[in-house]
Amino acid sequence: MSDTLEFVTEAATIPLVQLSMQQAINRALAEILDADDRALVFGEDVGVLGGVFRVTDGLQQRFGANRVFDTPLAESGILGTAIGLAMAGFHPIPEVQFDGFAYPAVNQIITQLARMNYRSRGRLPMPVTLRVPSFGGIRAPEHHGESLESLFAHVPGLKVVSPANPQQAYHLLKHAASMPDPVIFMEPKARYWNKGEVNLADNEGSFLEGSVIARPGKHATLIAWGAMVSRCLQVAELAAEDGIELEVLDLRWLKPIDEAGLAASVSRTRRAIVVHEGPHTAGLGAEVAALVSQSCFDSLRAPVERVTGFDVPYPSGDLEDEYIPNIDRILFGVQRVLEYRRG
Amino acid sequence: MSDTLEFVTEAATIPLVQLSMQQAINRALAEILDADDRALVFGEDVGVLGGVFRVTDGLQQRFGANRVFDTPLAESGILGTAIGLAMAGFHPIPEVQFDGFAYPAVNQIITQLARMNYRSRGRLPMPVTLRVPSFGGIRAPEHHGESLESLFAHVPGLKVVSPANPQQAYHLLKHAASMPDPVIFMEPKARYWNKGEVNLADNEGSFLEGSVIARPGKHATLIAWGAMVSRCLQVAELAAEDGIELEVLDLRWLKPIDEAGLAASVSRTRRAIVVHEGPHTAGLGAEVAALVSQSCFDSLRAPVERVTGFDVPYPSGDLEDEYIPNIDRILFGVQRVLEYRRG
Amino acid sequence: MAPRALAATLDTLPTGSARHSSADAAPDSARLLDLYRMLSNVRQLDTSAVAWQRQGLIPGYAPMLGQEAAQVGAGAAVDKTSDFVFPTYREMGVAYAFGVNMVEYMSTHKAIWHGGLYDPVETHFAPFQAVVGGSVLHAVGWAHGQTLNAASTAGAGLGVGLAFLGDGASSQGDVHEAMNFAAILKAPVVFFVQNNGWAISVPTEQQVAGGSVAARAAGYGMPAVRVDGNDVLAVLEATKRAVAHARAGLGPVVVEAMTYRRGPHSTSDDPGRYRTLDDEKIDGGEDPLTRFRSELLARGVADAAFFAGVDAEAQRHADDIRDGVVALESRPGSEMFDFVFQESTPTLGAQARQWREESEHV
Amino acid sequence: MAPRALAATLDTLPTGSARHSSADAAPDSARLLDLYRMLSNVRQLDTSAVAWQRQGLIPGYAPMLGQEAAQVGAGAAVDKTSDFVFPTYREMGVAYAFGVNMVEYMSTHKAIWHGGLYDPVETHFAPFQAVVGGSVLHAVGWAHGQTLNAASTAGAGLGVGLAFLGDGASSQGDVHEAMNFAAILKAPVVFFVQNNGWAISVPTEQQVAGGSVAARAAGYGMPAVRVDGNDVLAVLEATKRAVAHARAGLGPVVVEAMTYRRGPHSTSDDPGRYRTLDDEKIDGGEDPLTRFRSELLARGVADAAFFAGVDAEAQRHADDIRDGVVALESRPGSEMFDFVFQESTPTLGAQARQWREESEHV
Ligand SMILES: Cc1ncc(C[n+]2csc(CCOP(=O)(O)OP(=O)(O)O)c2C)c(N)n1
Ligand SMILES: Cc1ncc(C[n+]2csc(CCOP(=O)(O)OP(=O)(O)O)c2C)c(N)n1
Ligand SMILES: [Mg+2]
Ligand SMILES: [Mg+2]
Repeated sequence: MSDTLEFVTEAATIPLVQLSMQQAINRALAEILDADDRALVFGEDVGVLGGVFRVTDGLQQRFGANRVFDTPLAESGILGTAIGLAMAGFHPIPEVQFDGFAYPAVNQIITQLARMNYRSRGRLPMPVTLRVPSFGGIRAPEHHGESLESLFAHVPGLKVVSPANPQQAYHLLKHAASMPDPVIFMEPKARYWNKGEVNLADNEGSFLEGSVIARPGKHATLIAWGAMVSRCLQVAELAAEDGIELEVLDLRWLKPIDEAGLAASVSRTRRAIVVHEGPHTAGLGAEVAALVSQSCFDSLRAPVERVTGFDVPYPSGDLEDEYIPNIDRILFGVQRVLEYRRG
Repeated sequence: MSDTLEFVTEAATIPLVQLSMQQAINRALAEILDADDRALVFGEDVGVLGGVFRVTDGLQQRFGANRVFDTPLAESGILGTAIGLAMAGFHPIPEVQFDGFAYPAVNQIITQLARMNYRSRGRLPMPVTLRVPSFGGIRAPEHHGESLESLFAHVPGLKVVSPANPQQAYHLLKHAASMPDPVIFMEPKARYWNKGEVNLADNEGSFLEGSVIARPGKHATLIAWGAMVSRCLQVAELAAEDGIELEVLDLRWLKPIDEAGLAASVSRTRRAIVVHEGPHTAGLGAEVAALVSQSCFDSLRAPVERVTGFDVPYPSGDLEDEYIPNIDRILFGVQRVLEYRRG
Repeated sequence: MAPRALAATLDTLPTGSARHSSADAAPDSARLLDLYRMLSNVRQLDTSAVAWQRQGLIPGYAPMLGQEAAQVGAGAAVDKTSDFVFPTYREMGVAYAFGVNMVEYMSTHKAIWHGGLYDPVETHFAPFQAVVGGSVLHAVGWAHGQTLNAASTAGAGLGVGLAFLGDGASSQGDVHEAMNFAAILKAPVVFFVQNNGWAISVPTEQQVAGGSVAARAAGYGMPAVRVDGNDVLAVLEATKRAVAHARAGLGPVVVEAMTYRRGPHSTSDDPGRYRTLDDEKIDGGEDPLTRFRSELLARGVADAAFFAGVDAEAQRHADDIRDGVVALESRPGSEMFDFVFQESTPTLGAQARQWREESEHV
Repeated sequence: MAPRALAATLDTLPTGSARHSSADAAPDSARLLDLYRMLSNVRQLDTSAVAWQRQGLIPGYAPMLGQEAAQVGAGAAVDKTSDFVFPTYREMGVAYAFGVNMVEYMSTHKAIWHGGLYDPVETHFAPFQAVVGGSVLHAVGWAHGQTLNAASTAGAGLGVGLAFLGDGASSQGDVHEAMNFAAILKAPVVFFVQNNGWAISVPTEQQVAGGSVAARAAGYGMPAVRVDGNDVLAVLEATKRAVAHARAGLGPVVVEAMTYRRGPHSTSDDPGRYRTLDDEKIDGGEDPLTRFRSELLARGVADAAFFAGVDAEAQRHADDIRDGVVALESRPGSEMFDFVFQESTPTLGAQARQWREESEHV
């Protein structure tokens, strides 16, 4: 199901606007609230303030305090309330203010949100889209730079997606909010302020599923999501100067993972490096590496490399750039797969 | 660091007793409380009742209600209190009653227990051993059959271990309780009542680290932990009748993972199947498969197989045997690695 | 020590604060007899379920012996069409009083389906909940949904969420968050606490600091009623008043029914390890059914013959349910995959196919 | 609306319940002047830190403007040698009053080390805590540890855990669990709530159902004091009494200091989006420093010259701290790996080696 970005810009005479990811999400939320009167947006400081990142800016003024409201400061309460609202036929779009503050809600997410449809034999669907400003890179206090994708992806009953640019943020959020199942929407907060072209025209479903090739190449595939996609694109630029053509695959959906898209790319390039911010051990990179090692067993010319955060707590701002995969570390990973020779 | 079980029985003139895992853990706890007056055992129903599995039976009577006590029914409270007690110089050995009820404590475990040593630059160590009756197989109600190892193994600052038999349960718990870092001790509740030989004599440290070869073989390596080890041994028995010699590697330490032990075994057998109860996607099997696919890239003759629980909520008793890897499904996995031919 | 049920009561719920025809009317004799019928059936079914476990028909069960008055009283106080019940794992008596199909209810105890086979949407009875305190927040969210709906519809009284929890559950952070959210949102929810003295082996005194969950309500600016949970009429009346209060849009209420878990925590529990038979006699007080029988005799609305007849009928009813439970078959393994999502995924589809090939050999 | 600090007070803490020499003695004039010195230094340092952020010296800061009296009063009421403070991210004033090295304290705001560079064991001041409500349970566990220690040692009064939390934090489940655990364990802990009217943009009225965290204490059978948090002497006295109560083994106490967050939530916040300057004027009431100055003048223990001298001294002190903060260097990246465990692992060791090779090219 893998698609190239060209696909987007190909189509002519469609409304293109420049938006930051924060603006794109804000716009998508407004359109969702406008189109679906069962949709509700709530969380800490999402109302009057418009969110600490202003992602919900203006929504309460426009849709009223019944549709967009502030809750008390309790994440488990936010998720548990969202579940009850879904049982009452609403389409909650709650926010937890930062990745690290999803942990207090983990019990409600895993034992309740992800299982209610199953427990009720499909009678109590959970059309809940949980927005989580995620990942690091903004020199914030502790617990403001976490990557929870492998925790969420392991939970049966959840779907997980992370946009890499404003175009995807806009369309994937609208798509997620239209789904009858719970979706964890991981917003790369470090990219909130980067502008990009957004094609407001609806894209057919296929565009919304699976992974996309952010940059085609033939010597190796860089697999990434969230904020790491743009970093991998930088790396590809640099490598190109040395004649190394790296393909950049934006995984987008962290559950379900686009196994076919991964296999298609890596069986062509025969080398893969997966890049993520989260800790190495049992990170989502392990799942990606395991899938690729299996599906491309015959074509792989080198072990799949994982360039990731270390198995350490997300550090303070000063050490952030040492923790998050930087261009050097990714290039070392590329070098390892390119120079690998069977012993 | 991989060791064979023969090692245990080799040494002569050492006290051998027959104990169930539940008895072995109870005995280890008693010895820990006896030897270390800073050790405390607490949780829900661990006192007067002696635990719903009787694992703490008799400990309160023997060591008093100051050392062994019941808490109110709140897992986050249990872990948060354990952290404070550790800050006060105690060695807490709390219990959460069942795997699925560790979720309410996840915030305290991830943001506090696992990070306090780091946050305090080593000044506030967390010598906390959290006992979690784990995994499925006992036809229990919902949330009583969960496998949280991949969640825990992903958390920087935690160590995770799971014993496969009474001998290991006894020694690994005493070892874990002696460590200055937080250890999640996952007890395979389905094995509580199986008796086995326990060598009470102290073993040198090396025995307590890394993985062990539960059964040597040469055609493929079955990698497992907890209750799946004995099932893999059954599979190896059956396969042996057809002349297929399967090595069974008991991983034991789920963090840190014995990468050297895995590589040593699989580079010999050149084929590997990892077996676990937890859901497939982003399960610990993905990490094991990724590690082996990398370390044994040249020697592997087939993709690493993962025979695991499905990406579904742990089902009700009637469907348990459909969910947990059973002998048939493991044999199918063995067949796939043995019959694999490069295309 | 005195019977727990007679513990000092507390009532901060303004009387007549809400007009509630149904609640004003004292139950007529037909209603009284009906209540006894429910009590008798619940008692019979509960006792039978314990026997089924001993016979190996079901792997386990959580008896509600002694809590019949609390559960029947609460269940009889709510409206099946407008309200919604959020049970724990021990609300068999509420399910019965609420009209849930008891064979479908018992299916969870036969290890057939965790949530039970009954339809929560049709019955307005949420799936069986095994996480202590796990569904209390759902009741608040559902109830707030009724407020939001009312904003658009005519104010014909709000649907009320009835959240069940135990004394042990009151220790969970989620219950605090639920009470605070409910009070802030003025959600039409009633927190119905069965304070049965025990959380498995831990007595309420070691569980609930301050001694009363109802007493916590004041801290949230919520009214509360603490009632003799073994007096079915008292429970019915208190719950009706609480529901009327919530229905009128006046916000959440805590009802704490003081009762006693006369049986083991579950069929795998051994209370002898943490309490004596004397404790049980003293703390348990008089059997709620005996009490209601005396009450009906005193009021002269029923006689021994009536009780005998109803009890015999209840026995037959329990036997019918047993037949139904015996007849219940396991669900096909394919349902493991069918209900994970409304819209399945390629990965899950592939797993389902592999399961079929390897386990069903098709 | 009246200044929040003057909100109706509540006091259920038995007076003289615990013999506490220190608390009985009203502060003498030397002590009073010392309190002003602390207030002035804290105000100066807080204002400076905001400036440092504007100047780009530190990436962010959480001002405590307006909470000086609450924090200095609380910090001055505990014993550095026997007690232990569990702060949030806004307790700069407590840290100062408690004698924490302020350069090491400020290091967290310079993004050098999340927990701060000060030694929590030496200072009895727990690491900087960014999880709202995250450390309240730790205070309970630590305090219970003091009870367990006392069981073995002579009863020379218990060490007391002082847990800091805000009005917003009171909504967290962990805070409820902490209060219940503390009351059940009779732990020597004081829950010191700074009710400053806001949790970022959410006012207390939309946060704390019932309106008062102190009022929740009764539900746990705990005494509580609600005090004018902008009156340093009132806070000092209330906290001393609470600490004495806990120290005497009589169990936990809630102190709710009614104050006002006069500044933004943090240097990246814009209060203009959710409250007006008029709100701030009315709700904030009189500046706690101005109030204490008038008090000292009225008592005739200080004069304008004294205040001028102390304030100038505080300015110099803040400048010295600024020099120290400027001089603070980043920690080496290797420390990412050094403090994960007391005993590192082979996997982590290998990652550290690879980091060194790839990032330090050694
Ligand atoms: C979150 C959680 N922790 C622990 C358990 C195990 N457990 C099941 S019931 C129970 C006691 C519950 O006591 P209470 O709330 O008083 O309800 P009761 O059993 O008395 O009806 C415990 C500890 C659980 N099911 N969920
Ligand atoms: C668990 C958690 N959720 C959310 C946040 C984000 N956050 C940081 S401070 C804050 C408001 C806290 O308000 P309060 O407890 O009153 O303390 P104050 O900031 O007023 O001192 C929020 C929502 C957090 N740090 N931790
Ligand atoms: Mg109970
Ligand atoms: Mg506040």
